[in-house]
Amino acid sequence: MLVLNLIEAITNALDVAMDFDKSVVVFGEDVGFEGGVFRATKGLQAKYGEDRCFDSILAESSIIGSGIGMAINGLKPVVEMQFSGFMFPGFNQIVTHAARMRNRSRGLYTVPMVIRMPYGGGVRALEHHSESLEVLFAHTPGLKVVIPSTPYDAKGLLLSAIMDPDPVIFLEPKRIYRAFKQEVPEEIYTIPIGKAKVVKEGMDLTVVAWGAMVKETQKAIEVLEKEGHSIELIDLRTISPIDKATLIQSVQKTGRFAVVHEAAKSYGPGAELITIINEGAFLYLEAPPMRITSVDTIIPLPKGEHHYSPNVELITSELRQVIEY
Amino acid sequence: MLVLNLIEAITNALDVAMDFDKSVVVFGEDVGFEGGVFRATKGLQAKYGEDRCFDSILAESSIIGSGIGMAINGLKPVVEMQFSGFMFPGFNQIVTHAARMRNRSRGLYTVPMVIRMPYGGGVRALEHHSESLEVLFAHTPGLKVVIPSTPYDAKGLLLSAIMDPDPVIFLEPKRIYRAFKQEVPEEIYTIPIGKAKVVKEGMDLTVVAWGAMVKETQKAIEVLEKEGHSIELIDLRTISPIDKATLIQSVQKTGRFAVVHEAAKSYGPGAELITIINEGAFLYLEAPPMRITSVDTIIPLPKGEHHYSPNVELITSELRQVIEY
Amino acid sequence: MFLENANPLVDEMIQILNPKGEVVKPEWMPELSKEVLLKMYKTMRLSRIIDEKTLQYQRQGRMLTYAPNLGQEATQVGSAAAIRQTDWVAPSFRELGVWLYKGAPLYNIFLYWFGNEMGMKMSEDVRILPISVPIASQMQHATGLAYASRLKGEDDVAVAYVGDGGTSQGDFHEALNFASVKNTANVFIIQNNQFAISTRRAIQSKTRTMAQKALGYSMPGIQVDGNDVFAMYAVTKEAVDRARRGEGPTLIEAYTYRLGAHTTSDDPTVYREESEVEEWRKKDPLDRFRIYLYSQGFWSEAEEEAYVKAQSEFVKETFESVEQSGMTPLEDVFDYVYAEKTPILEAQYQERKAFYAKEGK
Amino acid sequence: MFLENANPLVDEMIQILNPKGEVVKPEWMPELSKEVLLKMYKTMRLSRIIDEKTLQYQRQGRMLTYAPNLGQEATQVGSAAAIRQTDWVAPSFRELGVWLYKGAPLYNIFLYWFGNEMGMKMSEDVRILPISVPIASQMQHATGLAYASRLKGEDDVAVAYVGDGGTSQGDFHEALNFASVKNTANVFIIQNNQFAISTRRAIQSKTRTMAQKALGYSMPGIQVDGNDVFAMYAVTKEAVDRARRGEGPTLIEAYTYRLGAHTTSDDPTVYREESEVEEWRKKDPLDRFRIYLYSQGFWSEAEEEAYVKAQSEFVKETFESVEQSGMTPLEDVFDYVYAEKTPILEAQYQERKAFYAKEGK
Ligand SMILES: Cc1ncc(C[n+]2csc(CCOP(=O)(O)OP(=O)(O)O)c2C)c(N)n1
Ligand SMILES: Cc1ncc(C[n+]2csc(CCOP(=O)(O)OP(=O)(O)O)c2C)c(N)n1
Ligand SMILES: [Mg+2]
Ligand SMILES: [Mg+2]
Repeated sequence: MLVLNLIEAITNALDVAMDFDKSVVVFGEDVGFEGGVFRATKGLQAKYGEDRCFDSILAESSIIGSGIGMAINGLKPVVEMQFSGFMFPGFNQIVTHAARMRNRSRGLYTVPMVIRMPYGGGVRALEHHSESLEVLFAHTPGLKVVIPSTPYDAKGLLLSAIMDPDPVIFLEPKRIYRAFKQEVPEEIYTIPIGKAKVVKEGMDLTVVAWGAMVKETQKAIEVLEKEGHSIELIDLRTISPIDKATLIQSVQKTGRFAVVHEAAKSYGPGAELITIINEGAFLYLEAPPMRITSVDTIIPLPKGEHHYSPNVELITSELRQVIEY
Repeated sequence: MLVLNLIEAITNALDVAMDFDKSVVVFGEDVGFEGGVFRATKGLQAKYGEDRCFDSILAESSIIGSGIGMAINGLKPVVEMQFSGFMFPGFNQIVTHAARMRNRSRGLYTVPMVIRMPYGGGVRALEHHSESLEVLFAHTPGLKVVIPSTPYDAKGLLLSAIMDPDPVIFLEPKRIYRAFKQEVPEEIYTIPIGKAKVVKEGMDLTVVAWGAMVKETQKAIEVLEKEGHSIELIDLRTISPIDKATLIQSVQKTGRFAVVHEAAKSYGPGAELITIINEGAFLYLEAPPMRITSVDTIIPLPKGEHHYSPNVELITSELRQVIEY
Repeated sequence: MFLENANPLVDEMIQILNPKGEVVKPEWMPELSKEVLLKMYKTMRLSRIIDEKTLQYQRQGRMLTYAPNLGQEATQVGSAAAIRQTDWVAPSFRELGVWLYKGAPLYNIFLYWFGNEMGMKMSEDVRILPISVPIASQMQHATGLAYASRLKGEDDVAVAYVGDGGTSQGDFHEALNFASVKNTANVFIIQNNQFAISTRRAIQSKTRTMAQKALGYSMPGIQVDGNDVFAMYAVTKEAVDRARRGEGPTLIEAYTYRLGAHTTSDDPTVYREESEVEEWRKKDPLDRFRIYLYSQGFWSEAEEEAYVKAQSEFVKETFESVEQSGMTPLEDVFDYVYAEKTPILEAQYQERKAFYAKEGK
Repeated sequence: MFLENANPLVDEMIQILNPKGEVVKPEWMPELSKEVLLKMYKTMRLSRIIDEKTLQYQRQGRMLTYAPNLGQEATQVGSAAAIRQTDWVAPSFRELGVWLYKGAPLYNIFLYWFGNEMGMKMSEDVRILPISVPIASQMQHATGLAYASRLKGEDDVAVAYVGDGGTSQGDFHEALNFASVKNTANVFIIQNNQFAISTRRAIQSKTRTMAQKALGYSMPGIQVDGNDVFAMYAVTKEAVDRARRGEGPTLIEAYTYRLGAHTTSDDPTVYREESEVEEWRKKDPLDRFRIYLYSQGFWSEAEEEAYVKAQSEFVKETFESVEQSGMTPLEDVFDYVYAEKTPILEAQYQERKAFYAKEGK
């Protein structure tokens, strides 16, 4: 067993994947020689050579677009967007090609490719370094969207993503890249895409979160459980396709639902989950489902960032309202 | 009074705006000499000159990006994306700049710009010509998103958009560009952005639609009203910011809610509306709110397109379920 | 021969066969067997027949949108003949000649334009990516295709086609730069047909040639008479061989003209004079090739007549069978979004199916 | 003088003042008053002090991310001095010298890097767009700024800065093409500081110069010693004047070196040798300018010392007052998304406010 933090678990997943499968190639801005600005690809160029791990030109559309060509021609590209806020120049390639090549060619050509992006706030960064854009991908048919919240899950999910026959958007909560360590097996293992994880069971309320919000939500739940409430926490892990069954079963048991996310509120991911609950467990609902989210503003620079996304106090206060409704 | 179809109403709005305000400039691919592939800008170059109405280079990022510069420097660009499915190369400029310049400069520089795009399906077109991408814009703080469903509204809303101090995404339901004519005043008038329209009142069910779905929904409602049901139809008109008040009031009256849209279902616009109803009228709900939408597939080419988006029969059948719940 | 010292800032465009069907540069004339010459000519002729027929079907209301290639046959077939069967092609949407030459069944091509994705599913051996509508985006795929070939130890070249309009897109720039930096086995062919829908070539770029854009990537760039099938063949062949030897990418500008409409939904009379089109008809790529073949005794009027007749019949029959092919079944819409339907897609599929059943459809 | 016959494929880069502080091309020496020369020098010197101080603050944990300009002062100030106050600048994020020269208050600049958007709100007269982080995207804005100026009958020029890394983006290509086609009054300045974070210049492009990319747009392109403030001034001046006269855009490559880290969060020792940096320190733009000024009797060691002392104090005080500026108030987060808060934003604002009130914050 290794003991790794989340970013180390990702490096390790890339390492074992490159070792196991010669068709895996890894590239992106600063990904080669220096090993990426977060060091996710550290050591890979030295170990696997410049052909399989390299610095791309500074052009996201080229990174994704050339990756699509490689994937069609037998490679498994795992590319990095330096920050998710910089994926926009490559968005055309993601939506109009990566997501559609299989359908367009009726299965003749496919794009087994992973697009890794650090995402989310909380790191006191410059503009465009804190985006939570999961909806843009999750609303696009043809893509899968995965977000791990622990080192163990990060490795298992990334390996699943690499083995997946379709393009996977792999969003990494950079705020918790180095937040904590966990035992992680040395060898290859996978965690299925499309399966949520019940982090803890509970009877009075179902709360769904993912990425960095899982830990915040856990802390809020601890406060509330001390007050005598029993709360079920689900780590969604896969944003698309959603594990409907797990969510609905949970709400059928608890009768109450809340979702916590960093993305903007309006037309955000929480709306989809609440709608799914409406569709699958309406008669079980004892209180209006609630979303605890960032506000619909531009993500503030560091001196204002604390106003933006949910923190433990806000989550606690809001969850209490659902429980006490 | 003029009697115009929707596309003519748009041409007319552009004409009166250019006539009234010398700072309005209109450009995009094929927009100048030929007047656009849908002829939305027909005659404007001849009337206002090549400087104010011109063919852009074939580059959406340039169209939006240069438009941003023009807007900052005192012009009011009204640019065209030939089809909404081709806006992706310009999406970076929309999200990272148009939507943010005001906030980034704390009001020093602003982007009063309109980005017009024909959107939606039903015209038996090639790939990428039928997209409904309203969520991608509506989930982006800093943008307004408007969709007219009648010639009268098209002119009034477009003029509002042109006068708006912020960037407006103006999505035109191309399927009904020439579907019907309506009386349209010759002069300048505006319809406020952010206000939904109650197309017809009713007591048993609230249905929200926009764009080309309004007419389809109307037809479904006619069928159901003949069966004795009383249905309220709301044309949302502005996708962002949403007119929450009108929606909630209506559902507080009817107790039932459905939304009809062309966009893909998962993480689609319907989810936001249903969530708003949950937040504002939960206790009034007598049935689970329903969304009647396209499926989560790639939009099929013409021979399969009928499987994709809601039609009158499907809407009728689904609405009946909400009523009879 | 052409590429080493090419200077697209000043060079005349490469021409071997002039509009009268005369070989004006015998020293450049590629060595092509009669068999290959006839395959090239027949493909061009077939392409022309298809374009004429589809126009007719369109007028009869039997056709959806279709992008004719009229006038660009030499650009397409001349270049296609210079690439190996295992070489990759990343096309735009106006490359009928390339598809046909590389062995795509006409049935599939028609099926696609008829609005059925199944048309793009053909033998892997054709090695052409599906039609790519987002302008210039396919060029990026070509770089990745070539990169992968090299990594796998294969010497396949990847050829991308793009229009004159497409040169304005950022993807054009990025793909050329990637290929240059990574020295990938790519050939980029600009079909400069003078128009992007209604927008003239001069509006896309102020440069003398489109080929000179290669200078921004230290890559050979060359302008070729795109209506001259031999020039297109010879230059593409040199570029492809060069790429295959690992000597890097090339940018070729094929100078040609779109004689037809942009697509069947376009009316070119709105933006250009018939007289301009007339001038270009005199440079028809097909006419000059046929004159040459006649002059060599490789082809005769009788053969021409018989071929046109037979192929017209073939095109007609193929189109009619596509017309009979019916609508896309519901499952096709759901089956290819992912390798396996997600539970949500499965549920949506079942819902639609149940709805059809209820409605008796 | 420089631009008409410039050939970036072969020309040596333009240099007037060599690293020893000698004027090697007196015939090119721009005529600049002592006053202007001193303004230029002082701005460069101040920029250097700021970079040194911020490094210190960063080590003390008092600074967030900041992008130092160390080594690039001549590129920035030389070009900025050549543009008129009413001319527009579309910057990237590493143009401190330009901001200072055009009159941006240091307080604002610090406030911005300190994580408060309010820093970017300054007098309109500065005429610099806010810092633009998405690489190369700002170049597109410059084209629109210039287009609008002309339409309004104004003769302001718009200058855009971009990095060597930025030349790889599609936006770089599109902006140059727009400017070329529309003949807008633009000057594009590539700050080629040899790195895009850890990625070397050679990885971005195989071309001999970055300036030669201009050939793809039939626009003058020229490589300049970016550590030579006079060369930067003279070439930029010619380009700006030319643009102002309506003769079109220019691409300038300033050949320089980033002596410092990419940003305060970057550790350049991971990807480059100290010896390489040492070599470039010998070409320091500030040293050679100072030697020149001394030699002309325009500036003395005593003046230097006094200036550095006073400005160090000024920088310190300014930074400390920024440190006192506190957090961004809640309303600022909501007030600038739109001209007027939407009802949804108003409600969200009230909710957050109520929450703070409840929590006693
Ligand atoms: C990104 C994008 N923008 C716009 C369009 C719409 N469109 C289709 S073809 C075309 C013109 C293409 O011109 P060119 O590249 O010269 O190719 P040609 O049609 O002449 O073969 C345009 C603008 C598109 N397909 N993709
Ligand atoms: C679209 C985009 N992709 C990635 C980044 C992350 N990033 C910030 S600076 C930088 C390198 C820029 O290099 P260069 O253009 O040479 O400018 P320099 O930093 O040298 O001034 C990168 C990749 C970004 N800001 N924007
Ligand atoms: Mg063309
Ligand atoms: Mg650089």
